[in-house]
Amino acid sequence: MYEAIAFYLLAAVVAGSAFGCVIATNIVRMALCLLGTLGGVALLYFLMAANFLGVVQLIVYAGGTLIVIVFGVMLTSRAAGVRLRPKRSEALAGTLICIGLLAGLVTLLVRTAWPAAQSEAQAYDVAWLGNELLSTYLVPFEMVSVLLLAVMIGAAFLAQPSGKDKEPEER
Amino acid sequence: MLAIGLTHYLVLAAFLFCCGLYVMATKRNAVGILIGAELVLNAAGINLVAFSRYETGLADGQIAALFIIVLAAAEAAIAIAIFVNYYRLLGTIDPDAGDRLRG
Amino acid sequence: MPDAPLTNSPDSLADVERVVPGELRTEEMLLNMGPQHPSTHGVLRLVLRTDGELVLEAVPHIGYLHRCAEKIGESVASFQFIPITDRLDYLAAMINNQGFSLAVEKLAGLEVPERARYIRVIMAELNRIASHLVSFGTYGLDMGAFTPFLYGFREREYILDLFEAACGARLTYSFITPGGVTQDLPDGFLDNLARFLDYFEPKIDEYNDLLSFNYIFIKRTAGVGVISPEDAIAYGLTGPCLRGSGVKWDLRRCMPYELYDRFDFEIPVGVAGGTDRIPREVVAGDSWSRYFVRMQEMKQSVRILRQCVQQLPAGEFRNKPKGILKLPPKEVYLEVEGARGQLGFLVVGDGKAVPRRVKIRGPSFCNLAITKHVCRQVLLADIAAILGSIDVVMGEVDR
Amino acid sequence: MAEFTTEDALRSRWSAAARPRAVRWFSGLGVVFVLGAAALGLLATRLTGMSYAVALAVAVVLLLTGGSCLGAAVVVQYPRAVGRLLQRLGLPLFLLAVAAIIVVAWAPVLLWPDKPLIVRDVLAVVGAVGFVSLFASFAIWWERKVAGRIQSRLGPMRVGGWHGWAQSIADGLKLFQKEDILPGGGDAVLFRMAAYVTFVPALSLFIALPFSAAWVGRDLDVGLLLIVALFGLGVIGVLLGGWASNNKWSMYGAMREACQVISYEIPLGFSLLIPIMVAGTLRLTTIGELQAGGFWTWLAFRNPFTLIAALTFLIATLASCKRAPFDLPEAESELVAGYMTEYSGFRWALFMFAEYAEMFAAGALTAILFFGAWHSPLPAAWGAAWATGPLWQQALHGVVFSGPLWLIFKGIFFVYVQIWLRWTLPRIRLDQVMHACVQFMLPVTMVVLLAQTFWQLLVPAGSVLAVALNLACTVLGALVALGIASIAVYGLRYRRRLVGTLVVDHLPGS
Repeated sequence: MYEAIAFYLLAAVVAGSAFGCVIATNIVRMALCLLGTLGGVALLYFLMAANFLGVVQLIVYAGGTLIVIVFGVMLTSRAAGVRLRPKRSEALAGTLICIGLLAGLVTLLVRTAWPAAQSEAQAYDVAWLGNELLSTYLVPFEMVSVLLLAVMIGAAFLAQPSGKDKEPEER
Repeated sequence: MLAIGLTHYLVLAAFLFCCGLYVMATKRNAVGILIGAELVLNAAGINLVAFSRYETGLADGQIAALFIIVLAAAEAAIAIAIFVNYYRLLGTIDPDAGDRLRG
Repeated sequence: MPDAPLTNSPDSLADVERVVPGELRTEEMLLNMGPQHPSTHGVLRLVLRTDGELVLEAVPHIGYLHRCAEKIGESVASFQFIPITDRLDYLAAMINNQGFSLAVEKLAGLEVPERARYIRVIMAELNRIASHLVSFGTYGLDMGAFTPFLYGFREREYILDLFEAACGARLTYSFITPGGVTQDLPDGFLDNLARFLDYFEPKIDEYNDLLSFNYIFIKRTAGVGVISPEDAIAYGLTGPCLRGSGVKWDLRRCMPYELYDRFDFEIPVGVAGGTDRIPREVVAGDSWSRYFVRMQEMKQSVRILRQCVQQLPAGEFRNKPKGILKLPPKEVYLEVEGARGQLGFLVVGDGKAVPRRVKIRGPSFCNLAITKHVCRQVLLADIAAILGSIDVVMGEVDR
Repeated sequence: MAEFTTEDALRSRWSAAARPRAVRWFSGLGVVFVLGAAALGLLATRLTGMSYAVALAVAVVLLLTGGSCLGAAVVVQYPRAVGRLLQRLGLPLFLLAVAAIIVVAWAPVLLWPDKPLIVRDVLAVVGAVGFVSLFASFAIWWERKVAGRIQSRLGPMRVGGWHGWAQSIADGLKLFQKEDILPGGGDAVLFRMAAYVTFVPALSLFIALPFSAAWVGRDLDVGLLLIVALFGLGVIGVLLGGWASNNKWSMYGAMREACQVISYEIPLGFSLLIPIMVAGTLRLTTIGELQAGGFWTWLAFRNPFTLIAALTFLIATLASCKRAPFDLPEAESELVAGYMTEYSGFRWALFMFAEYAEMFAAGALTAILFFGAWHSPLPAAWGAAWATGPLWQQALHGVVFSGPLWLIFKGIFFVYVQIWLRWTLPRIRLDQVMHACVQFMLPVTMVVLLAQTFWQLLVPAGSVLAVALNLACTVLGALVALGIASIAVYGLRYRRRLVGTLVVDHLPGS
C-alpha cells in the first residue's frame, strides 16, 4: 500500500509539473517545473528499486543539465520578461494532436495484456550494475564516452565568441 | 488499483511524453523546446526502467536509461551553446526567426 | 596622453547616460554601483558598463555629499571655517585644519610658535596613521578579508583616544587654528604617545604578514589597475596614488612646510616586484603598490613622531591674533601633504575678516578622476580593488 | 536613550485591571481541563480496544492543555519570579530541550529497530530537521564568537547570559517577525520558491548521512552519491532566487554560484572517487567501518594520494558551500549580498540554514570519507569488549571509541576550519576561482585518481612500501594536528602579549 501511495503522490508531482511546463509562459518557471519533473522521476526510479539511476538522475539531470538550461535561459534572455506566446492556431493544433495521441496511447496501454514477468524483480545494486556496464554493455559505454568528448569539444568551440563580435571593442 | 504495475508507469510516461511533445511543438523559445525534449527523454527513461523492473529483470533497461541521462546532458550542453550563438546573431531566441540560411 | 579620446570625458559620459538597454550590444549591461554599496567608500556612484563579469567602462558620478564648503568659507571668518574643514576629509581632519590654517597664516602674516608647530606635526602624522589604518582596514574589507578592518580600527581607536585627550573630539577636531593650536598638550600625552608608538610599530609588520603578503591578496591586487607615472602626473594624482606609481614626490620633503625639513624620514614609492620583500607579481603603479606605500608611510610617520617626541620644545602653544583676524587683499595658494594627497587651499582676502574667495583642491577629487581611465576592461571584483587602492573620501570629493 | 534592561523584559505585559481576570480564567480553565482529563482517564480504564486508545489520547491532550493553562496562570500572576527563574535556568532548559529532541527523535529507532521502515523514516526526518535547526543556530552563534575572537573582540555577549548563547535564538525570533518583502518587478512565485528549493535538499541529505553505523536514516547503497547529488541541487534555488529578485547584483551572484559550483563538482567528484576505490562501495557506513582501527587506518593517511585527495576534497567542499575564500556569490564588497540581496526575514533565514546545514554535511562527509568517520583515534579493537558489555559500558564505548558524538565533533571541527579560513583569508576573484579549478584542482585530482588506481593495482596491502607510506602520512597528519593544537594553546596562554597590553588595558572593564 505504501508503494501505491508513494506512486500516486510522485505521479501527481511529475504529471503536475510536466503540465506546468506546458502552461507556463515564463521560461524560468518552465525550468522550475522541469526541476519538479526531474526530481519526481528520480524518486520514481527509487520506487522502482533503481537507486543508482535515481541518484544519477539527480546529479546529472537536476544538478547539471537543469543548471545548464537555466544558465542558457539567463544568457539568452536579456529581456526575460518578453513572453513568446504560441500562436493560437498552433496551440490549438498542438493540443488536439497531443490529447489525441495521449488518448490513443492510454487506450493501447491499458488494453494490452503484458506478458507476465519473465524473472523475479531483483534489487539492482550498484556493483551489479557496474559489472554489467563494464562487461555486457562495454561497447555502448565506450561510445558514450567518445560522444561526450566530442560534445565537450564541440560545445567549447561553439561557445567561444566569434571573431566578428570582437571588432567593435577596438573602436 | 493498489498494486502498482507496469501499466501505471507506462500511462504516466505517456502523459509526460505528450506534454513534452506539446512543449516542443508550440513554445516560441528555443530553450523551451529543449525543456520539452527533456520531458520526452524522461518519459522514455521511465518506460525503460519500468520494463526492466516489471518484465525482463535485466540490466538493459537501466543501462539504456543511464545512457539517456548522459546523452540528455550532452544534448543540453550543445543546444545551449548553439542557442547562445543564435541569440548573439539574431538577438532573439524565437526559433521561427532563424529561417535564413546565412549566419 | 597615451589614450587621448578618454579625456573627452563629457562626451563619453553622456554616451553612457544615453544608452538604453535595447541599444546595448547583446552581452552588455549597465550596472549602478553605489551610491549605496558596501565597497564604495561613501556615497560614490559608479555607472558600470559590463559584459558579464568584465567591466568595459566605469564612470564615477559625484555630488551626493555636496555641502557648499567653499561658499561657506566665503561667508564666515577664517576661524569659523575651521570646523567646516574638519568635514572635508573627515578621516584626516587635523591635516585639513593645518592646511587651511597655514594658508590663512601666510595670508595674514601670522607667526606661529615653535611648540605649536611641533604639536601640529604630531597631530598631522598621528592623523595620517589613523587615516591609513582605515584605508588598510577597508581595503582588506574590499578584498573580502574582514579581520584586518577590525585590527586597523583597534589601533586607530588608541589614536582617537590621544586626540580626545588633546582636544576633546574624536573625529572633527578643529584643533589646529591659524596661529597655533587651540590648547596645549595635556599631561602625560607624550608618554602615552611613546607607549603607542612602541606598541604600534611592530604591528605594521604584523599587518604586512597578515594581509600585504597574503598570496590571495597579492593575486587580487598586484598588476591590477596599473597607472603609469606619466598618466599619474597627467591626471594630477598626488599622495600615495602618485607615489605608488613610482614618482618620488612628497610635499613634506620636496616643498617642506611647517617643520618637515627638520625630520629624518624617507619617501616610500611603488617599485616593481622581485626585490626586497616585494612580491614578484607586483608592477609599479598597481593597486598593491598604492596600498603598500600607505603601509610604509605609517612606518615613516612613526619615525617622524619619535623625533617629535624627543624634540618638542617648551613654549607658547599659539600666537593669538589681537582682535579679529583681518585678511589683507592678497591671494594665497598653499598645499599640504594630506593623507590622500596634496590638499590645497586658495584664500583670497579683501581686508575683511571674511575671505573673498576660498577654493579647495581636494586630493581625492583629483585622484578619482583616473577611475575612468583605469577601470577599463577589468573584472567586476577589480573595481573594488582599484577603488579601494585609490582610497577616496567622499566628504572631500564633493565638499 | 534609556537602556533596555532585563527588568524591562520581565515586566508584566498585563495591565493591573486585566491581570486578575486573566489569572481567574486561566486557572479556572486549567482546573476544568485537568478534572476533565481525570474523569476521562477513569472512564478509559473501563473501555477496551480502539475507544480506550482514543479516550486515553484525549485525556492526555486535555491534561496537557490544562497544565498549560495553569502554567499560564502562574506566569501571569508572578511574571517576575517566573522570568527570573527562566533566566537562571535558561541554559539548562535549552540543553534539556536539545537532549529531548534528540532522544525523542532517535530513541524509538534504537529501541525498536525492526518496526516498519516508515516509522523509522518519519523519525529520521524529525531528527534531521531538529539537528539541522539546532546546528544552524549553534553554528551561527559560534561563527560570530570565533570571528569575534579572531578579530580581538568578544562577539555576542548579551543575550541569554553566558557568552550570549541565546543570540541565534533571538535572531531567529527577530527574523520570523520581519516583513516578507517581495522585490518590485520580481517573479514573486519563483522568489518565494527559491528559498525552499535551496533548503529542502540541504535538509534531506541528512536522511542519508550516517552519524554512526547504526544512526542513519536510510543506509543506502548509493548514499554517498545521493548526498553529493543533493549537495548540488541547492544551486538551482540560488539561481532561481537570484533571477527572480529582479536585481542585477542578485543575478551576478546567482551566475557566479552556478559557475563555481558546477565547475567544482568535477574535482569534488574525482576526490570522492578515491575513498570509493579504496572501499569498493558507495555505502557510507561501510566506508566508515573500514576506518575503525585507530587513526593510522583513516583513509586520509592510507597513502600520499588519499592525503592529497582529502585536501582537494576539503577545498572543493569549500567552493561548493560557497565559503571563503570562495564566497563570491555573496561577496559583500562586490555584489552587496549577491543572490541574497533582496531576501529578508524568514526566507533569508532559510538560505542561512541551508548554508550551515551544507557546511556541516561537508564537514561530516570529509570526516566519514577521510578522517575515520565516527571512530575515535583509538583502535576499535581496544573497546571491543565494551561494545557488548552492560549498558554503561556501551555508553562509555560510544563516547570513547566510536559513536555519533565523534562524528558530530569532527563535523564541527571541519566547520570550524571553514569559519577560521573565512575570517582569515581575502576573497579570490572569479577568474582565479575558475583558474584554480581548471588548471590546478582538475589536473591534481586526475593525477591522484590515476596514481591511486596504479597504487591499488601494483602495491599489495601489506607490503613494506604501503606500510611505510601509511606511517609517513600518519606522522605528517599527527604533526599537523599537534601544530594546530600547540598554536591554539600558545594563543590561549599568551593572548595578552599577542594582542598587546595597550589594547587589553584599553578594553572596557579592564
